[in-house]
Amino acid sequence: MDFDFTDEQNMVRDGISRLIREQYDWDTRRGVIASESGWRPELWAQLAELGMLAAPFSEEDGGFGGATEAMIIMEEFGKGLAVEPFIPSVVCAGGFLKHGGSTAQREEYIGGIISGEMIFAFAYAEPRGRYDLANLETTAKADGSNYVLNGHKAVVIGAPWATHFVVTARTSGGQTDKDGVSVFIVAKDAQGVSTRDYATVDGRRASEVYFENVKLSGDALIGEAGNGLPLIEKVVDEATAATCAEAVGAMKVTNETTLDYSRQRKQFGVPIGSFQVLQHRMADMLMEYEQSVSMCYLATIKLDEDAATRKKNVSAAKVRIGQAGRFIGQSAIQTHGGMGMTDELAVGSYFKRLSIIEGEFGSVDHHMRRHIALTAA
Amino acid sequence: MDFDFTDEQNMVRDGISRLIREQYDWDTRRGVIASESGWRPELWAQLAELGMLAAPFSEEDGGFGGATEAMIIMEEFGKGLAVEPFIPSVVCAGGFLKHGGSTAQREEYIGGIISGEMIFAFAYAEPRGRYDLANLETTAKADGSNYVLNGHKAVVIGAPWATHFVVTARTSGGQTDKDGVSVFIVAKDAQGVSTRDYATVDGRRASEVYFENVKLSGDALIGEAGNGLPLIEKVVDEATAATCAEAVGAMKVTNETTLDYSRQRKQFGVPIGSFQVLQHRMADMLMEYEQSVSMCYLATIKLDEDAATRKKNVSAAKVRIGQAGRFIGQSAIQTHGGMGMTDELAVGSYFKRLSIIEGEFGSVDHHMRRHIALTAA
Amino acid sequence: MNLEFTEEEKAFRAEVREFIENNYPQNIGTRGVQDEMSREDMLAWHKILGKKGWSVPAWPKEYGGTDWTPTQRYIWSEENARKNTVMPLPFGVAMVGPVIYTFGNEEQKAQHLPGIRSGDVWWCQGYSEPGAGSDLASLKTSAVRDGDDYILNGQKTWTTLAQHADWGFFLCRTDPDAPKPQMGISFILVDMNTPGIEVRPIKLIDGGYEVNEVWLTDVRVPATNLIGEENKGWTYAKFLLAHERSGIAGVARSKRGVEQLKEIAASEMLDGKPLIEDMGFATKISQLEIDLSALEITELRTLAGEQAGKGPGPESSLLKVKGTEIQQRLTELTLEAVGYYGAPDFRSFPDDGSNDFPIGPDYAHHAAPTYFNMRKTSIYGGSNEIQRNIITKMILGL
Amino acid sequence: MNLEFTEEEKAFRAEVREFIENNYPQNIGTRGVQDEMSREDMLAWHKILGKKGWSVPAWPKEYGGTDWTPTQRYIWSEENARKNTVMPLPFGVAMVGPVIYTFGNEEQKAQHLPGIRSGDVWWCQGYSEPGAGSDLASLKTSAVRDGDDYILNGQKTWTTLAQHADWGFFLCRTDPDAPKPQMGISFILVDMNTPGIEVRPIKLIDGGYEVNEVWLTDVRVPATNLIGEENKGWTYAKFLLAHERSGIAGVARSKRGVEQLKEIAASEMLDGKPLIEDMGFATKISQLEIDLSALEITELRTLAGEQAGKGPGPESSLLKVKGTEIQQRLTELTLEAVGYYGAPDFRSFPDDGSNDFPIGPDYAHHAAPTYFNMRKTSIYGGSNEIQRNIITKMILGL
Repeated sequence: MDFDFTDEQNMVRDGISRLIREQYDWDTRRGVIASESGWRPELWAQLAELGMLAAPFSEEDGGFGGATEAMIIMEEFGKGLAVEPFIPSVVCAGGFLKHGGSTAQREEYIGGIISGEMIFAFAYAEPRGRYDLANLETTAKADGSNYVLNGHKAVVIGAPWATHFVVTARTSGGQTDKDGVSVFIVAKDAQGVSTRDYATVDGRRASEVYFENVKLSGDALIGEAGNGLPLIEKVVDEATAATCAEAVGAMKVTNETTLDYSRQRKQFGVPIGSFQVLQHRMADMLMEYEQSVSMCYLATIKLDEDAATRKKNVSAAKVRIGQAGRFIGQSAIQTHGGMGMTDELAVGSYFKRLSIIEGEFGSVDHHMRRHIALTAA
Repeated sequence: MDFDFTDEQNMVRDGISRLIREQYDWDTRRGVIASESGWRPELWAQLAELGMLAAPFSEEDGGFGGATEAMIIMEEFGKGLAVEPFIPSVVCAGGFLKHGGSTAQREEYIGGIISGEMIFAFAYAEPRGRYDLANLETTAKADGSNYVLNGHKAVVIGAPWATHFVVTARTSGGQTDKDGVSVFIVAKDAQGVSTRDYATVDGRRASEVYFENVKLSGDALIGEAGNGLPLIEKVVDEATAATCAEAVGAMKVTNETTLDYSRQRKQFGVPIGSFQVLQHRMADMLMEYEQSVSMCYLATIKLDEDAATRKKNVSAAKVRIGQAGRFIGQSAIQTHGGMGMTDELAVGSYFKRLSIIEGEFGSVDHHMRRHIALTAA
Repeated sequence: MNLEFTEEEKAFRAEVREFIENNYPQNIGTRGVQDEMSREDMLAWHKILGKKGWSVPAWPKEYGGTDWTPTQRYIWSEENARKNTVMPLPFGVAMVGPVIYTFGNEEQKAQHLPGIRSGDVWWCQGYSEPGAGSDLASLKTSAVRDGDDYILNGQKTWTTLAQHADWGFFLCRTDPDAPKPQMGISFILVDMNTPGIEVRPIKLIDGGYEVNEVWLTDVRVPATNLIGEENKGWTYAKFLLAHERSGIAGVARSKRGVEQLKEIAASEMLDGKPLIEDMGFATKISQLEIDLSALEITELRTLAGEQAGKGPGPESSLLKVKGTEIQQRLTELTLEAVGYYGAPDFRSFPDDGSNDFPIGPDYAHHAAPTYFNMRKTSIYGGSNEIQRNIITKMILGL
Repeated sequence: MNLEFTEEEKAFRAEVREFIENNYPQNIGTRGVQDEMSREDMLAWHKILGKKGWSVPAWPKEYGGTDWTPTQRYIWSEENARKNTVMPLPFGVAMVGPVIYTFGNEEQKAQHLPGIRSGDVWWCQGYSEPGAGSDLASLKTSAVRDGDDYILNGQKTWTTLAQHADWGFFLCRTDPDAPKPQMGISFILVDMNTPGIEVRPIKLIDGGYEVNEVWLTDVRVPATNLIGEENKGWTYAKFLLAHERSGIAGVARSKRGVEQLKEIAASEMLDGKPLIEDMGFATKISQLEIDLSALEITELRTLAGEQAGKGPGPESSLLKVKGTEIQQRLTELTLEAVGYYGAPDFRSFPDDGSNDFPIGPDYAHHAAPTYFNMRKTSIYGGSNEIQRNIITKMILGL
């Protein structure tokens, strides 16, 4: 039993940390998210160059790590609120290819992901599906050995920057059946794909993605037709754990910022940090953070165990981190007072990102229900 | 719209308040609850003499008031943690007679309740029934115009002091049917009635009550056979509102005690009340109290409206007051520190009473469920 | 003890309901994100009420008030909340107005009260300064007497909607040597078109520009704009803060908010059933309704006490704290209810004239910005920490 | 990073599990309400462990410790919690023992350590005084040197289970003129049979007598009972307090507690189904399990850091605060689960030898007293407010 990282993992952390510190400071980020494109393709290229986009892949796929590396990278992303699509492209699409891709698919796509030339977005949520991964109105109808894809995917994060999508669709069964779900790779420039792009309130970019009679060859199918749900659940759990790590990174900086502010900011002639009520709130923020770190580790460590253990621990982490993120974000704003409400200070952006993370890959309530289902006597 | 009390109501409050202040001080109460009998029959006689046991009855029944008077009296009971059975005898049994009793029954029993010569306990809860008033294993089988009563009633408050019981029993239908529930008056000395008496953790007395082939005449039935549930619900709502008032009285004293203690008790050379964290907790205690007063008023005012309105507001009050009572009780102990843990100070007894009130006539969860059922769109 | 409204009060409710029904302008919609509304839209209802004589109900009759009882004023706010009307902003009606008719001279009353009543003049509040926050008395903006004028220099901040303002009321330091920070402050009315005033909008975390910095550089203001006595401004400011808190519980608006939340939760689906039927979410809504019930009765008790002439206790702080907690909770639950569609930023939606492909339901668009924006409510108007300090001071007396 | 136990650790777990299975005395039951257990029952397991050499695992090997790693000690506490054993009380094993072997002289070690190990000598802690509470350094009990003795006078309180104690360790003021309250305090061992000591049990709100007042009147104690240097007692006391907090999270016991709660919630019925199937109650249990998971990993991280030689940070305060919150929450939910049968006071049950008519299920009898009793956990050992002060001091550094 240990919580140490390998030398290689520490190098990953140092590399990302330096990159974000040096090239992704607060003003830079503000400029980036206000820019036309909304992200930093050149940073993505640097990440690729440093090998970071290969980190969660096994050696045979051209990488050198796994979930722990993804955790480390996303924790650093969270500290800098980097908006680049590591989770959609590397964790999600990479995860589908790792766990479900054929040799041909892995050869065709993993290299592109690692080199940064291909960027994937993960089109799974639907306007009326909430957090139910099997509740799909998007259909892929078999047409010989090919498929025809129709549907509308909601709030596809990173879609404006993507070259490809991983798309979940129903190949058989009723709208919420567990069976009949399949996973496809779709090129963004395929005939019949259209998007409406927008920014998100936490500084990222996303799209509504529409598929209208998009023709897919049988090669586009990842894994087994109609049996995609277990694979989707596994990948989404990995993405959820990575999102937890991002939250943990964001909480760390939020707490530090709040401590700093409360030391410097004076009211009634003394630093506001000398008021006991604010002190205890900051002690609570620290405790929430430490519990979140623990749950993030736990979820990451359990990702490769059996599905029930994995789901239980990922849901436990998402519940706890969702609650902690809300408490920390709100407390940070409150402690910053009026200044916390302005776009000028970084703390507001951390609060906003934590607020949106709370609902990503399932809300606290969603994961609580899943936890209950898995632990009821 | 007003929240004023009539002159007569103010006189009731003054009378009870003086009686409890003068004759029910802390040391007296401690002696009373440790005594063989566990209560003060002589106080009961005084209450009767002052007309207080008549307060919730209408003039035609020999009284002069209603639910507001019961609220006032129980609020004062709560301030002194008086253990005497006002709710079981006057509010519950009185309520059944008022709302469901025949002229003969009212004549036979209400005078006895008002004079204090008859004391009722309300035997409704059962070992496996939780808070469901219709979940009854106790049966009353019709035998011509008579009934034969069998069953076991749980935690019957005030039973050791009672001369009579009001008993709920099933006269037809399945164990949890809404129909088939009936209400009876049973003399404690009737053949086949036995009890196991004990104290409760909050200083009262109660019994497990067993009925073994107890023969009841048709006159023992209150209201209509098999249609007793609406009457029971109404009376239990009145008792719940009165219990809310008791809680409000107990909270008031708990808060005052805590404020006093925090002014006097010094640590690190200053009164502990000068620590901001304790100050804000006491501000929260005040706010919880004020919200509880409001909900107690609201529930009491709505008791005579239609059943849905009455239930919704009584449940809302019990939820809010249950939550407030827990917060106030726990906060008071915490603020008192080690001294709060001792039987020596009164605050522990207030905390214990508030803890038990939380589950009386339905827990927070129970009333939340009822509130949801009544307000769902 | 009763909660019934009298026949007169019921008739009054019917009257105002009918008036709102018949006169509320259809085209201005409802108050959404303030900086997205035009000045005209924000003033439209105010002007109509001004003509009707209902724009300043709480004022004394002689200054154009209505003589309504507190209960009537409560009914009035309930009926407006029902229709989600854009009510007159408080800066003139509830803040500087009462200061002017209480402490101002006849000329000031004649000059300013009519414009406040009619809605023709937009007021803003120059109180807060950078770095002061809850410690209002530490303000630094100076007003130096120069002949018949004051020369104002300094910086104000959090000045709500000053971008539209015609006039502002400013707290300025007129005696820098006063022994206590509360002394030596004066209350001065300022024409916002005076040279030397620069209004710089502040971008808030919801993406909007609701508040401003106001920079004052050698702003020359006639000394006749001083309210009351020089160096007594703190007295008037405290008077105003007490006025500001009335109605801050926002019960009527929150009731409307709960209804809207329930509508959303009835539309959103979870496992094939409306979200509102999920016991977890239903419990949160019930808790909110119960808390709001408690707050409503507490406000009514406070109103009744006021009507009976009882002085204010810690109730106003309680109403502020609990009222804002409920308002914030409402926005939390709304954001939870809308799920993934809480994330899209409506300010960035493609302006391609296409309504065929909506980006989530309309009710989702403001969920996140409103959640973000409403964090302010526990900060402004005396932060909730300050309110708890006030309560403790009253009940503990240490 | 991994949570796997090594093969050695797994073997160790098997060994201790088997030992407990084979050696834990059947007749003493489980730790319920402490003052209802006999001295013999409370010491039984301690004595068995003493013979096995496992009674003081955390001590250095030379004093009879086991040389177990922190992970092994964690496994040890987990296995004991599984069987709900009555573990050795901390006063000798975890408190005065480490003080004696760290600061005591050879005679003191020889005299006291064997009895602590074997469980033959029962120790109590004379720290707190009436009116001092969390402000421990303000203590007044005096020890005045008189020839080869100290004469002790004063009053201690909250002395846990002193009614059974053979020896006590007392903090006494030896220099009343010391410039700071922390100075001038000495750490003295006292034979509880010395004339002048009176132990008066304090009745607590749960109805039991777990703690005592200890009155000291001209108690003559040999000066050789002084630990370390005179007037340096505060140093030893602080050392002890740091030791006291280890294991205070109580994770293993709380895990067992959650299992018991789930058993109760599976027995209790709500609307014809087990209470545990109610989404509301199930949510509370899941929340508790999740919080306990987080606490467990945080404790394991702390252990791992300790094993790697990292100094203690705010973790020990965190473990105390969160551990006690969970312990208290467990008792709240248990009381909720048992419904009406939380009210009967088991101490008053008629002693009529009748088991035919039980007063509710057995598991309900201790629900309320345990709930009441456990309120102490956020008060003692440095109240949770004090712990938050400590955390802030560390992270804020103001």
